[in-house]
Amino acid sequence: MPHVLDVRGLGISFGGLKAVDDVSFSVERHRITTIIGPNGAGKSTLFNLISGALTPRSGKVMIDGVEMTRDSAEQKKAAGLSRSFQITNLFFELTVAENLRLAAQLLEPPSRALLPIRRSRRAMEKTEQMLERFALAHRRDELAGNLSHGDQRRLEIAVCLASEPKILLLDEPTQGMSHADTRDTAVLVRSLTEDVTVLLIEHDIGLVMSLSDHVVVMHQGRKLAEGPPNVVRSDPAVQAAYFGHR
Amino acid sequence: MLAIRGLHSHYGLSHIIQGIDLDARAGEVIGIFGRNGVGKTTLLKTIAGWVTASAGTVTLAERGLCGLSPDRVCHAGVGFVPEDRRIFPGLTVEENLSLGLLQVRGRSRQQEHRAIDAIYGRFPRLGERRHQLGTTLSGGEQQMLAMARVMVGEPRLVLIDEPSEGLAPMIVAEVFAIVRELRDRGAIVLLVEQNVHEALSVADRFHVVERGKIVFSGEAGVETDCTRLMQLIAV
Amino acid sequence: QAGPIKIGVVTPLSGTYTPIGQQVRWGLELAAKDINAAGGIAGRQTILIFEDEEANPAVAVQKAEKLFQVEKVDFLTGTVNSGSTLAVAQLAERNNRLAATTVSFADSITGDKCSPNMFRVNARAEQQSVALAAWLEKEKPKSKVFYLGPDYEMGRSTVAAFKANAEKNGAQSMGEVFAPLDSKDYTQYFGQIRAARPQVVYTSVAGNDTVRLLTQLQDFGMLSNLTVVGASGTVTSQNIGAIGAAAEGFATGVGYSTQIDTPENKKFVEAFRAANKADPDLYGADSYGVLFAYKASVEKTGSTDTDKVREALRGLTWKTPQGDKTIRAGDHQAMQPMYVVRVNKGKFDIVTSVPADKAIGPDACTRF
Amino acid sequence: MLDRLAVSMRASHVLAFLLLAAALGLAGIGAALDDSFYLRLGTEALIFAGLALSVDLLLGYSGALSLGQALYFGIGAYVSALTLMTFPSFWLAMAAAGLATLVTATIGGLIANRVRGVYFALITFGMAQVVAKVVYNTRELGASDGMIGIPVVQIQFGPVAISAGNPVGFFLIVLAIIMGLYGLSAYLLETPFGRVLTALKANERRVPFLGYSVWRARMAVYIFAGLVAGLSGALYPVLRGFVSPELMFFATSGNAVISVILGGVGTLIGAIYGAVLLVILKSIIGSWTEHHLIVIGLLFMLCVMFLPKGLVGFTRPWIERRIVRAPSQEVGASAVSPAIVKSGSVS
Amino acid sequence: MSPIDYLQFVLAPQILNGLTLGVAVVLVALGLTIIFGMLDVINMSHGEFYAVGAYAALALGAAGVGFWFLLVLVPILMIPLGMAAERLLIRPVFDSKDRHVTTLLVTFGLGLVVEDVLKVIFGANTQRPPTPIPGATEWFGILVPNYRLFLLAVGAAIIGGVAYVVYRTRLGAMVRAAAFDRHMAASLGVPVSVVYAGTFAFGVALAGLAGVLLAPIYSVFPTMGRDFILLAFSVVIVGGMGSIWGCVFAGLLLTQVQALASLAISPIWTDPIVFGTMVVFLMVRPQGLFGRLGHA
Ligand SMILES: Nc1ncnc2c1ncn2[C@@H]1O[C@H](COP(=O)(O)OP(=O)(O)OP(=O)(O)O)[C@@H](O)[C@H]1O
Ligand SMILES: Nc1ncnc2c1ncn2[C@@H]1O[C@H](COP(=O)(O)OP(=O)(O)OP(=O)(O)O)[C@@H](O)[C@H]1O
Ligand SMILES: CC(C)C[C@H](N)C(=O)O
Ligand SMILES: [Mg+2]
Ligand SMILES: [Mg+2]
Repeated sequence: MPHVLDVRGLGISFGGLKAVDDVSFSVERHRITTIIGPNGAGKSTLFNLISGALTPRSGKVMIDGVEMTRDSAEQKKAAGLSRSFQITNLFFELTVAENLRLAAQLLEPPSRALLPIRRSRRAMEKTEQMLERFALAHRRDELAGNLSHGDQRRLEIAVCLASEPKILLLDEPTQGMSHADTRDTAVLVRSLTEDVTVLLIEHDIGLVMSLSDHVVVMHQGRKLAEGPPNVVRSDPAVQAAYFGHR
Repeated sequence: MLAIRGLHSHYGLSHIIQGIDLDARAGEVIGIFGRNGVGKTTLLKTIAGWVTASAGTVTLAERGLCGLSPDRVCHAGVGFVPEDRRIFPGLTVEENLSLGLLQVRGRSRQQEHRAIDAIYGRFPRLGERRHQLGTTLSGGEQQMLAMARVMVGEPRLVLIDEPSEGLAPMIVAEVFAIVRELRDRGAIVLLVEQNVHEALSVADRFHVVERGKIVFSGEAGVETDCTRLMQLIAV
Repeated sequence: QAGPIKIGVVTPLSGTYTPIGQQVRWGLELAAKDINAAGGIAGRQTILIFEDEEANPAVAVQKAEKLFQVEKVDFLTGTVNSGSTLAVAQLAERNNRLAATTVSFADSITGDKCSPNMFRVNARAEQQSVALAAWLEKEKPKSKVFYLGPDYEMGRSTVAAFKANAEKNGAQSMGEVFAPLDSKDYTQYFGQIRAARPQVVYTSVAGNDTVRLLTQLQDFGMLSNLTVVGASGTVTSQNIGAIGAAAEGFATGVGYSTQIDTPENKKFVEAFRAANKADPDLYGADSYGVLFAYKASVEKTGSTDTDKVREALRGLTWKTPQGDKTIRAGDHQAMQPMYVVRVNKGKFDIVTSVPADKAIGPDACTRF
Repeated sequence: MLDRLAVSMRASHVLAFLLLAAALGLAGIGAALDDSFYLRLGTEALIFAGLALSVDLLLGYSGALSLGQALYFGIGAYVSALTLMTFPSFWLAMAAAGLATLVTATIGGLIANRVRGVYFALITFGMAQVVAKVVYNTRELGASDGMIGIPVVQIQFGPVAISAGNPVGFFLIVLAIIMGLYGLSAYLLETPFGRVLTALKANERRVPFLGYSVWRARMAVYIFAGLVAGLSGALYPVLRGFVSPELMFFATSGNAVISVILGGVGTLIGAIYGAVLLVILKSIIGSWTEHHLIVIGLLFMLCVMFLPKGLVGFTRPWIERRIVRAPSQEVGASAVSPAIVKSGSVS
Repeated sequence: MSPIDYLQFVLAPQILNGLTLGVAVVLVALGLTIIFGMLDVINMSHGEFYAVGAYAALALGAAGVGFWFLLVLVPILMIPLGMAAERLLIRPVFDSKDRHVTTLLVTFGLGLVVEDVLKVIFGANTQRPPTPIPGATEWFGILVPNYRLFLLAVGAAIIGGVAYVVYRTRLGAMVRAAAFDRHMAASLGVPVSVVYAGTFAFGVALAGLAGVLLAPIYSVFPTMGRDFILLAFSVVIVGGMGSIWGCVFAGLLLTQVQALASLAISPIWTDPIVFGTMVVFLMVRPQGLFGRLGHA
């Protein structure tokens, strides 16, 4: 069986800057793979390349063995890839429930697109389920833009999950979350792996160590190291580039 | 030097800040902790003048700040690093930085250049990218820029909202080094952080906010206070 | 029936054509005053009801319908745009009322798009051209003419009419160009004009456009060896002040001039000046006259009934400050003596005239 | 379960029914008094309301400001006029106009949907300007004089026929068509597809990552809006018996935008109220003073400044509250209660 | 006609005349692009401010104020007008979500009012101030009026000055920052209210200056504001909003397109061609020639 996500020699540059440079790695099904690296290493850019927000200059992106390098974001989404954003990217003028339902609508067959929305039962149920699961039910009719930062971050993940993706790309999901929420999110992400393959960007090193099955380290656009968490952590090059001398 | 008395503020009908009292002396770092949505950001925004206080006073060095427009608040010596960084799109890194110079009036061009160069010395990466649009920086770079923008001025009170958010450990250390540096310059720092452990390493004292009120205050160095803090914020 | 006679006026009171609408209004108001002072139309007072057509046929039609159906006006006039006039003519037919234009030039209004319910009391493009072309032939025989018209139907119609008449008289056409309405810079056509080396430029641009065209021609030193002639709306009292010296020597064929040396005209000009602090131009005079045509025909038939008044208007001859006008029954176009006037020291001098029957041109209306 | 948009749309429907009732009342009174001007003015207002509706579909839902919607209105009008002059059938004219606008709106959409925001506004403006000028210069289409002589047709409904010249009859037909278009638009927004449109307005860049093609959604709504404008435009020559290039000019597009703002952006029914109001207002103020530009100009300014959500946006929340009836949650209380994350609830 | 003659008497003057029209358009577009690009406000009343400038020049000129003095006086008089308009009309709707739409409508309304007020005060007829610099200069058989040469020179100087202020001073950055994010800019010490009012007034003053300069060539009448505005908007778009150099380049380009199309094809098709050019530009390079996407 092919890897659920395969990245081969991916690269892009902005002006003279090689933001992502010849990066390759594979993601195992139902595992959590984490990408770490200093700020500006190119992690988010890599996500942009994989998810179709940017078109790579070179290299390939394969989902379930099918090459989808140049496919648009919605095509990749249709292939089961969902992503969150580092800087909260929600429908701020819509309510929490509407945000979720928009995402969940994808679960409905396209033939329902022109039927009254009330008929989209599955999307409605999924919305309710997500509201419950992310403890947002009491704010369901609040505009997303009026939520506090931490609540928005939770909603961001919920929106990604509402469409039941196969692959979930989370860009610093716990950023701005309180301790309790961070812990809960960790539990959540772990629980997801039954149905979903997770690719994570995280700076919370405790979380990375406890959560990841596999870690990819990026530095200045390139892949610096790759391996199980504790192996990577003790790599001297990673130490120097990422953790700093303390 | 900083005195906040009975501060209240609202978003429309929602009563967010419900009576906050807080004091700080020059050169103190005050941690503000609390769960999501309790009003930490709103507290800072109220001080900065983005949200109008509905009651209470904020006094910095004998000067009342309540009711002033944000630019007046800035000129009274308040620097603000908001949670979403708010880098100006369409402005280069250097232009973003140079706006920070406005806080201090009457500096010569040369002094201003020196202030900017000092920042590039501290954050070489910003120097490298000085002509790039500010919003194309990575998350960490943007955070540095947001802090640097305040540092080119001469703030007496710096409000920092979740600065370590999204930063690699190395940079987090750097950010807290900056906080220390601000303190050493004699500024008061109000630091909102989720990263409590790191924050406690720079803070002198801290307050825990819940539902718009301070429910607990403690000293960073006191073990029992810290334990209580962890209980309060980690459910 | 008793009560006043209502005349509807749909004319541009805002936008680019405001100055024309203003003359229309002044002319009609003066006429109504004079008529009412003399006992009204068949003993009934005349009142005018104005509506702004914003130089937009769609608005004109809506306003005209209001005047016909809500105000129940007996007669409608005032349209300036040829497009508005044509649309209002159709509306008049559908409402079985009569209307007249005092401004529109386009030959089609009393030509291939003529309407039994529309009359024109001003000179159409053809009439203006006949007199002017004849004069031009005398003044500058076999001259080389360049045509510059505004790019819409009135412009095309005037250029075509003058061209045909001038060529009949032996002039040579050196080229033509149509400039969009409200052109900012006519200098972009000067290349073409220069290249054609004409002796005469015929133009039918109007209003602000003329100011720009003539002053720019002057700035570029092109007026010195060029005779500029044009349609009657090109230089009028509304823009002659702004054109200044650049207007000197401009000649046009027109149905009206303040210089017409008759007691009626002297009286009219004086009254007009006193009322409006401005000279009447052809629009003011033609609009003044139209009410007297209506008065004459209503008094002749003794009613305001559409069919009866139409019959009375067809072939009617009546007195105006411009002299006697006669409405040709075949196409509802008024015949009138045409004058060639030329600007001399900022005033129009009459240089020659053509009798009404010589100027009118063929009847091209086949609808009635 | 009702969501916010559904509640709002219901409130719009209430207003739509009020309008319908008022219109029917007017038709009754008009018929009794044998009025034709006000009925025909009302008909014209409804026709322009159709144009405004199409602007609101774009602006209010997908967030795209079209400054050239009169293009499709004009194309509909000209095609309908040409059809009526060769073959005087109302339904054929409507069909031809609909088809023509479908085709042209597809082409226009391919051009305009390459850009967004202000650029979209300007590109639509530019396209309308180009086509309007071409029509203005084309003698076969009557050029600047427009075309007159469009016959008064009989509108066939099976065995019955109503003359387009019958003020009440034609008013009711136009009312039915425009309210039908409103209903269709409102229905569309109540579908999942419609919700994607609202998402476009809220945050277009996020939409592809939810799995929806932004381009397709924008094209679909653009073409649909073009069709609504075209069908409305097709009614114009039937009413007035002529067409002129002014129907495509910026003033026409601009009036439609103003109607939408006046009525309330994104309410659909607001566009209709706004257009009706604007047509009537212009007619009244125009007769009242020649300085109507001052009055209208001041009115715009005051309206935008003091009724930023438009007339409907201003009244609708009141109706919404009556629809929901159930006590709305206390915003004040919930906002301050901290986000309670039930421990373990997420696992 | 020989090719040389064609070049000398037709093509060369055509290009030169296109150039003066280009400078005129740029002068009007300059204020527009500043307000549009920096404040993200679409000022539909810009043309009417241009008209106000022209009428002010006319009236003051008739009262005996010299042309050179007018060049300074009128823009200065326009500043309070611009400030008042900003304060009373723009400010209240500036923070609405659809700033583009609301400001467009408010200023559109203002334009209508101003146009009608000018008509009430000055009458509907066209007027024209005397040409301040009479005479013409001949080069290789091409005659160019001196005032047009003067316009070229002054236009270049004004453009240079404006570009300096926007690009070379911190003022430009302050204005852009305030436009993007009012709160953050204020918290860095940018006096946001002053900046908004100042920028708007600056744009208005430029419109007034254009009015003074162009009145002798294009004459003065109440609806003159509609004259340049469409072309000026196209120029702003093609050049990229807020970009001074883009505005200059696009202004000269579009007027040359117009001049040459009028010669090569037909004047009646120049409007479709110019607007068609704009549409094509928008399709290919929506951010404009010099503009940046996301800038507005
Ligand atoms: N659109 C762009 N134009 C120019 N440079 C860009 C652009 N996007 C990203 N970059 C640069 O590419 C580099 C990688 O950025 P990226 O956002 O991928 O970093 P990151 O690893 O996600 O960092 P962080 O952890 O801080 O979020 C950075 O130096 C950034 O400045
Ligand atoms: N613009 C707004 N309008 C209405 N309510 C708002 C607005 N902004 C924030 N709120 C509400 O005010 C409360 C406090 O928000 P605030 O952003 O101050 O929380 P916080 O303590 O900073 O949380 P976090 O840790 O998640 O950033 C929240 O309930 C939030 O939903
Ligand atoms: C402007 C006027 C002199 C002529 C008018 N526009 C017409 O179409 O006939
Ligand atoms: Mg990142
Ligand atoms: Mg916060």
